[in-house]
Amino acid sequence: MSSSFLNVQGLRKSFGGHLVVLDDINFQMEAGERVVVIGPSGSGKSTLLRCVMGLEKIDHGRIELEGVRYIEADPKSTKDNFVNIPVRNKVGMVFQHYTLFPHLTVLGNLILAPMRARGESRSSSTERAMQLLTRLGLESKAGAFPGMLSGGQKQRVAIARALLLDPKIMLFDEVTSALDPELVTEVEGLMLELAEQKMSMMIVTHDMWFAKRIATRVIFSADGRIIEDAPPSKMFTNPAEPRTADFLKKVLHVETIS
Amino acid sequence: MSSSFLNVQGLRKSFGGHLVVLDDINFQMEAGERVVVIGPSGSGKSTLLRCVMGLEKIDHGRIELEGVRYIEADPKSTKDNFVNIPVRNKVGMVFQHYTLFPHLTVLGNLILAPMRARGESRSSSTERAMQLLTRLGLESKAGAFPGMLSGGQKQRVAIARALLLDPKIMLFDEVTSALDPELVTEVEGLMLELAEQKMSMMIVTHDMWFAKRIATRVIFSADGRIIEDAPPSKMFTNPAEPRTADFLKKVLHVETIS
Amino acid sequence: MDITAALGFLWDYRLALSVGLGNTLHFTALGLVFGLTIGFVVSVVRQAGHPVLKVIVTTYVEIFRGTPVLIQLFWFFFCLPAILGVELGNVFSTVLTLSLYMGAISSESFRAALKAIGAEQRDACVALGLPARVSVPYVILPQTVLRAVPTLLSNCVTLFKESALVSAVGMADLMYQGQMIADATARPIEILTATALIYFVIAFSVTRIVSFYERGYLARMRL
Amino acid sequence: DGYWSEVQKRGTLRCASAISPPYVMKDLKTGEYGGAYLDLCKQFAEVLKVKVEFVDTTWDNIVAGLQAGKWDMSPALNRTPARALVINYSGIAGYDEMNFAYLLASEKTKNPATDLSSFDVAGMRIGVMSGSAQDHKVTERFKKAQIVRLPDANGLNLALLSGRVDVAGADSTTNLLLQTANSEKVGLLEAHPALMKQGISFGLPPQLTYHDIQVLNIFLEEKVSLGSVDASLKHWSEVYLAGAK
Amino acid sequence: MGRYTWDFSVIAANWDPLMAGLAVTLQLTAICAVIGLVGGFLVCQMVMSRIAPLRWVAIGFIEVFRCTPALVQIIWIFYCVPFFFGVFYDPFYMAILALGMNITAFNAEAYRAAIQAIPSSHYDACTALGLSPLKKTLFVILPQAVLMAIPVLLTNTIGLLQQTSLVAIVAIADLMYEGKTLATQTYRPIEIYTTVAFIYFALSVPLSQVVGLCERRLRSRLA
Ligand SMILES: Nc1ncnc2c1ncn2[C@@H]1O[C@H](COP(=O)(O)OP(=O)(O)OP(=O)(O)O)[C@@H](O)[C@H]1O
Ligand SMILES: Nc1ncnc2c1ncn2[C@@H]1O[C@H](COP(=O)(O)OP(=O)(O)OP(=O)(O)O)[C@@H](O)[C@H]1O
Ligand SMILES: [Mg+2]
Ligand SMILES: [Mg+2]
Repeated sequence: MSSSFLNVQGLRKSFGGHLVVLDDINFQMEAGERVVVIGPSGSGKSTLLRCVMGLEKIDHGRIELEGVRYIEADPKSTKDNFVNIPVRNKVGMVFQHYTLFPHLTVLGNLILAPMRARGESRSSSTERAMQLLTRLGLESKAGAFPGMLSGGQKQRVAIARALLLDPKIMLFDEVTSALDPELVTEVEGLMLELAEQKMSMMIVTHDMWFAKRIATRVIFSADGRIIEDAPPSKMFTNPAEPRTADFLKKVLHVETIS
Repeated sequence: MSSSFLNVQGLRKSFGGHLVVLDDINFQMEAGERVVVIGPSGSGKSTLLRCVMGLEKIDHGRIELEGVRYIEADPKSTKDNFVNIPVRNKVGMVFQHYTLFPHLTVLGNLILAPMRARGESRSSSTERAMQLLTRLGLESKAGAFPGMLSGGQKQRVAIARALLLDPKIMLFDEVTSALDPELVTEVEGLMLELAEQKMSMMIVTHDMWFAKRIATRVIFSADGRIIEDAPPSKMFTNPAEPRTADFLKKVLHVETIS
Repeated sequence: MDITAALGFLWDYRLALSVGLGNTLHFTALGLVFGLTIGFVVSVVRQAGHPVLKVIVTTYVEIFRGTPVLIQLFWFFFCLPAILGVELGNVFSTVLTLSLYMGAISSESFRAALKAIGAEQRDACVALGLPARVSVPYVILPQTVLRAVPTLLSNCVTLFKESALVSAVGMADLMYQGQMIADATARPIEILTATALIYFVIAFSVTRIVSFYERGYLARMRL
Repeated sequence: DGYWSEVQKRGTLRCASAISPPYVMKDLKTGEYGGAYLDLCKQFAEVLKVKVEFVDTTWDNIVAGLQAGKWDMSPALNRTPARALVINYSGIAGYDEMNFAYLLASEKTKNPATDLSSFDVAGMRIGVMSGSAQDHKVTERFKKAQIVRLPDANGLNLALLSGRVDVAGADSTTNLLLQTANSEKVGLLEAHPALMKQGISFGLPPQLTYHDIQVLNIFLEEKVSLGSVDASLKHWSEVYLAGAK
Repeated sequence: MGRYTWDFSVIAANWDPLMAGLAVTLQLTAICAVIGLVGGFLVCQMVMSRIAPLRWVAIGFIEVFRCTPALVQIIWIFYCVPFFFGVFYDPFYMAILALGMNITAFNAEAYRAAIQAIPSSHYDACTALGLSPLKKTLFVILPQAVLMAIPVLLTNTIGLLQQTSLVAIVAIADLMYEGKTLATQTYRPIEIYTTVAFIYFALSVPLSQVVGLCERRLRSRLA
C-alpha cells in the first residue's frame, strides 16, 4: 500500500462539522497515471484536490507521496493538519479561475516562487522561465500583466508557473471551464503535452471528450464517495454503476462516447 | 423575398464607426424554422440577435417580420433606428445571464410586462403566469425571489417570462453557457418542448450536440459574415467550407458528430 | 462686488491665509502618516489577532466612527490631559485626534481590501509553496495597498476636510484664519469664499487623481 | 522650585490668545500679536528671561485650557468666584464693566430701557462671548430672551452687524470700539443698575502656589501703579480704530 | 492616572439642557435626512439627465459640497447669506439649509452609484419585454436603485447625525453646543464632554448595526 506513488487513506472532510463532503476516501495512484475525477456539481471533486494539495483542514485520514506521509489529520489542533511542507511542495496545482497575481508581470509570476521560496538566483530562474515561455509560444508576453492576457494564455502561464517548481504531480481543477470554447484547445493541448512526458496528474473536468483523451483512469464521485473507478474505455462505454450511467447520460446528451 | 417570416436585409453594424461586426448580412427564415447560429467568439452572433431584437443602432439595412418592416437604419439619427414598436414586441429574447429583476418575485417578473406594457389585468396575467409555472413544475417558486433559485430555474423563468407575451419568434443567446452541466438539460429540455410546438427560434449556442438536436438549419458565421448555411445533418458531418470544418474540429475534439 | 478690490483685499491677508493653509496641510499630513499606520495595524489585528486584542481595536474603531470629530477634539484637548495629569501640547492633541480618527476610518478600507483579495490568491500561495514570509510581503501586501489606494485617497480628502474642525479648539488652521479675518474685518464674503475655494481646489484635485488612478491603473491590472 | 522656574527651564512662557480688543489683539496681515494684556505677557516673559509664545484659542476654551495645562496664563480674564474655585488668579490689573450694543436701525431694539427690561423679552437674541464673564452675568439676568453664545469678540461683532443677534452684551471697551467704528449703525446702552463690575487679571493654572502668584502680582503692581497699563490700553484702542476704518 | 476625581453629579444637575440640546440634534438630523433622501434622488436624476445645463449644475453642486469642509459650508451660509440678501433667517433654518444641501450632495452620489450598478442587460431585458422608457424607470430601475442604495444612504445618515454637531460653532443650541456651554459654565469639561460623546455614540452604534443588517439582507436577496 504505502509503496504507491500517491496514497490517500481514510480521508474525511466536513464543513462546519456537519456537512460531510468527503467520507472515508481511500485511493491510490501510481507514478505516471493520469486520473480524471468526474461527478455532479457539489460532489466534492474540488475538495478532494484541495485536500491533496493541503489547502483544507481534514477531519480524519492521511495522505502520502512516494511513501512519505505529508498530511495527516491532527485531532488536537482545530486549525491545522500535520503537514510535511517539503513533501507538499512537490505537489503543484492549477485552479479554475486563473490565480495569477495581478500586480506582477508574467515573468514576475513565474519567478516569484523559485526566487523567494526556493532561493534560486534571479538570473537562473529567469532563464528557466523564459525557456518555458518560449516553448509555450508566450515569450513575447513575459513583460505583460495578467490583465492583458486572454483566458487561455492566463491558464497556460498558471500551468507554467506550477511546472517551474518541478512538481512530482500536478492537480488541475476545471482549468478550462471558465474559458471561451476555442481557447479551451490551447490549454488542453498543453496538458496533453505534459501527459506525453508522463507527468502524474489528477484532473477535474466537465469535458468528457477531453477526459477520455487524457485519462489513464477515471473516477466517478458522488455524495462524498468514490462510486466507480475504471479505465476510460470502460467508464464511458460501459459503466458498472447505474448512477454513473445516469450522470454520463445527462452530461453528454448521448448514450456513450464512441 | 418580403414574403419570408423574418427577413434581414443588408444589415451592417459597427461599433465606434470602425469595428465592423456585421457586414451586409442577408438572411431569411420561415415560420417554424429553428436556426442555430454558431461561430467563433467575437464573430458577431450575439450582435446579430441583438439587432433582430432592436437593441442595437444599426448602420445600414432593414429587418422585417411577417412582411412588415420593423427596424430600419436611419442615417439621419445618430442614436436610434426607425422602430415599429408593436411589431418588435412580437419578438422575445432570453439572455445568457439570467436577467430576472432581482427585486421582484418570480410571479412579479412574469406579470410585469403583461400588466405594465400590455395593460392586462392583474388577475388575468397572474392566472396565465401560474398556469405556465405549473406546466414548468415551478408553481411552488412563484413567491420566491430570483436570488433563491438555481441557475436552471432562473433561465426557465426567464423563458416563461418571454413566452407570456406570446412572441412570434424567440431569440436565445447562449442561455445555458453559464449553467452547471447538469442544469443545462432542464433548460434545453424546455427549449426542445417549444420546438415541438413549432415555435420559431434563433439560437446561439456553443453546445453542438444540442445544436444538432434542435436545429432545422445551422448558420456558421465568422468575421461578421455568414460563411455557411446548411441543415444540421450536412453542417456537422460534411461542411462545405474549410473554415467551418476547422471551427467544428476545434470545438468538438472529434472530426464529426455521428 | 468689485473683483479687483476683493482680490486686493485678499492679497493683504495672503500671509495669514498661507500660514493657515500651511498649518492645515501640516496637521493633515501628520494625521495621514500616523493614521494610515494605525489603520493598517488595526485591520491586520482585526483579521487575525488575539480575541482580546480584536475586541479592543474593534471598540476603538466603533468609538471613533460613532462620535463627531468635534467632540473627539474637545475631549483630547481638555479632558485627556487633565485625566492623565500630563501636559499635552496643542499640536500634539490635534495630531493625536486626527490620527486616531484617520486610523479608524482607514482600517475599514484596509479591511475591505484584505477581504477582496480572495481566498483564491492565498490558495495559490500555498500551492506554490510560498511561506508567509514570502506571500505576505510579495503577494498580499502589494495587492492590499493597490486595492486600498482609492478609498484611502478619499479618506485623505475626508481627513483634510475634517481638519477644518481644529479651528473650533483654536488651532490656527486655514479655517480659523479665514474666520478670524472675516470677523475682524466684517467682510466675510471675500474671505470665506476664498477659504472655501482653497479647500475645494485641493480636495477636488485629489478626487480627480483618485478616479484617474481607478480608471487607468487599476483597470489595466483588472485587480 | 516654583512654577516659574519650570517655565524658565522650558524657555517659553505660553500665553493664551483669544481675541478681545483692545486687551488681546492680533494683526492678521502680519501675524503680530498685540493688545494691552499681551504687552504685559511680553514684559513678564522678559522678567523671567524666557521667550513668549502666544497660543491661539477661543474664549470658551480659556479656562479649560488652564485646567488642561495648555498654557501658563490666560490674559484679560474676569475674576469670578466660580472660576476661582477651579483656577488661580493674579491680582487685579484693571476693571471691566459691561454694556450692550444694538443696531440703531432695528425695530426690536428701539429706545431700550436702561433697566434692560425691554431686552428681556421673548424673541430677543442677546449675543455674548461664550464662556466669558458677560456670558455668566447675562445668563443670570435674562430669563425670557434667547442667549446666543459666540466664540470670540470679533464673531460677536460680526453677529451683531449681520443681524444674527439683536443685542451684543460685552466688555464696555470692546463695545465702545465697535460703536466708534460703526457709529451710524450701532448704539450703546449702559445698564442701571450696573450688571457687573469685575476685576480683570491673569488666569493661572490651578497648581500654582501662593509664592508663584506673588511673583506675578508684584510685577503687575508696579505696571498698574505707574499707569503703563492705561497707556497701553489707549494705544491699542487707537490701533484698533485705525484698522477698522 | 487617577489623579482626577470624577464627579458626574454635574450631569444630573444639567440633564434638562442636555436633553433639550439632544432634541435639537435629533430634529436637525431627521429633517435633513428627509431632505437628503428626496433631494439626493432629484439631483441624481439631474446628473443623469439628457439636458446638458441641468447636468452641469447638478455636478457642480455635488462637487462643491463634496470637496469643501462641512464647517466651511455652514459658516459660509451663516455669514455670507445675510450679507448677500440683507436678511437673517431663523438660524435653525439656516442650519437645515446648510446640512441639508451637504447630505443631498452625498446621497446623490449614492443613488448614482446604485443606478450605475444595475447591469445593462436589465435595460435590454426591458426592451425585449416591450416596456416603455417610463415604465422601465418606474418599475425596474427605480426600485432596484433605491434598494441597492439603502446601505450607503443609511451610512450617510449616521454621518449626518455626527455632522449636526458642527452647528454648535454657529451657536445653534444642539447637543454639542449645550455641552460646550455647560463645560464652560460648570468648569467640569471632562464629565460633560465624555457624556456628550457617549450620547452620540449610543445613538450611532444601534444605527450602524441596522445598516449592517440591511446590507446583509439586501445582499442575500439581490444576489
Ligand atoms: N468553504 C466551504 N464552506 C462550506 N461548504 C463548502 C465549502 N467549500 C465547498 N463546500 C461545499 O462542499 C460541497 C462540495 O464542494 P466542491 O466544490 O468540492 O464540489 P465540486 O464537486 O467541485 O463541484 P463543482 O463541480 O460545482 O465544482 C458542496 O456542497 C459545497 O457547497
Ligand atoms: N457594446 C460594444 N461596444 C464595442 N464593441 C462591442 C460591443 N459589443 C460587442 N462588441 C464587439 O463586437 C464583436 C462581436 O461581439 P459579439 O458579442 O456579437 O460576439 P459573439 O459572436 O456573440 O461572441 P461570443 O461567442 O463570445 O458571445 C466583438 O469583437 C466585440 O468585442
Ligand atoms: Mg469544483
Ligand atoms: Mg455572444
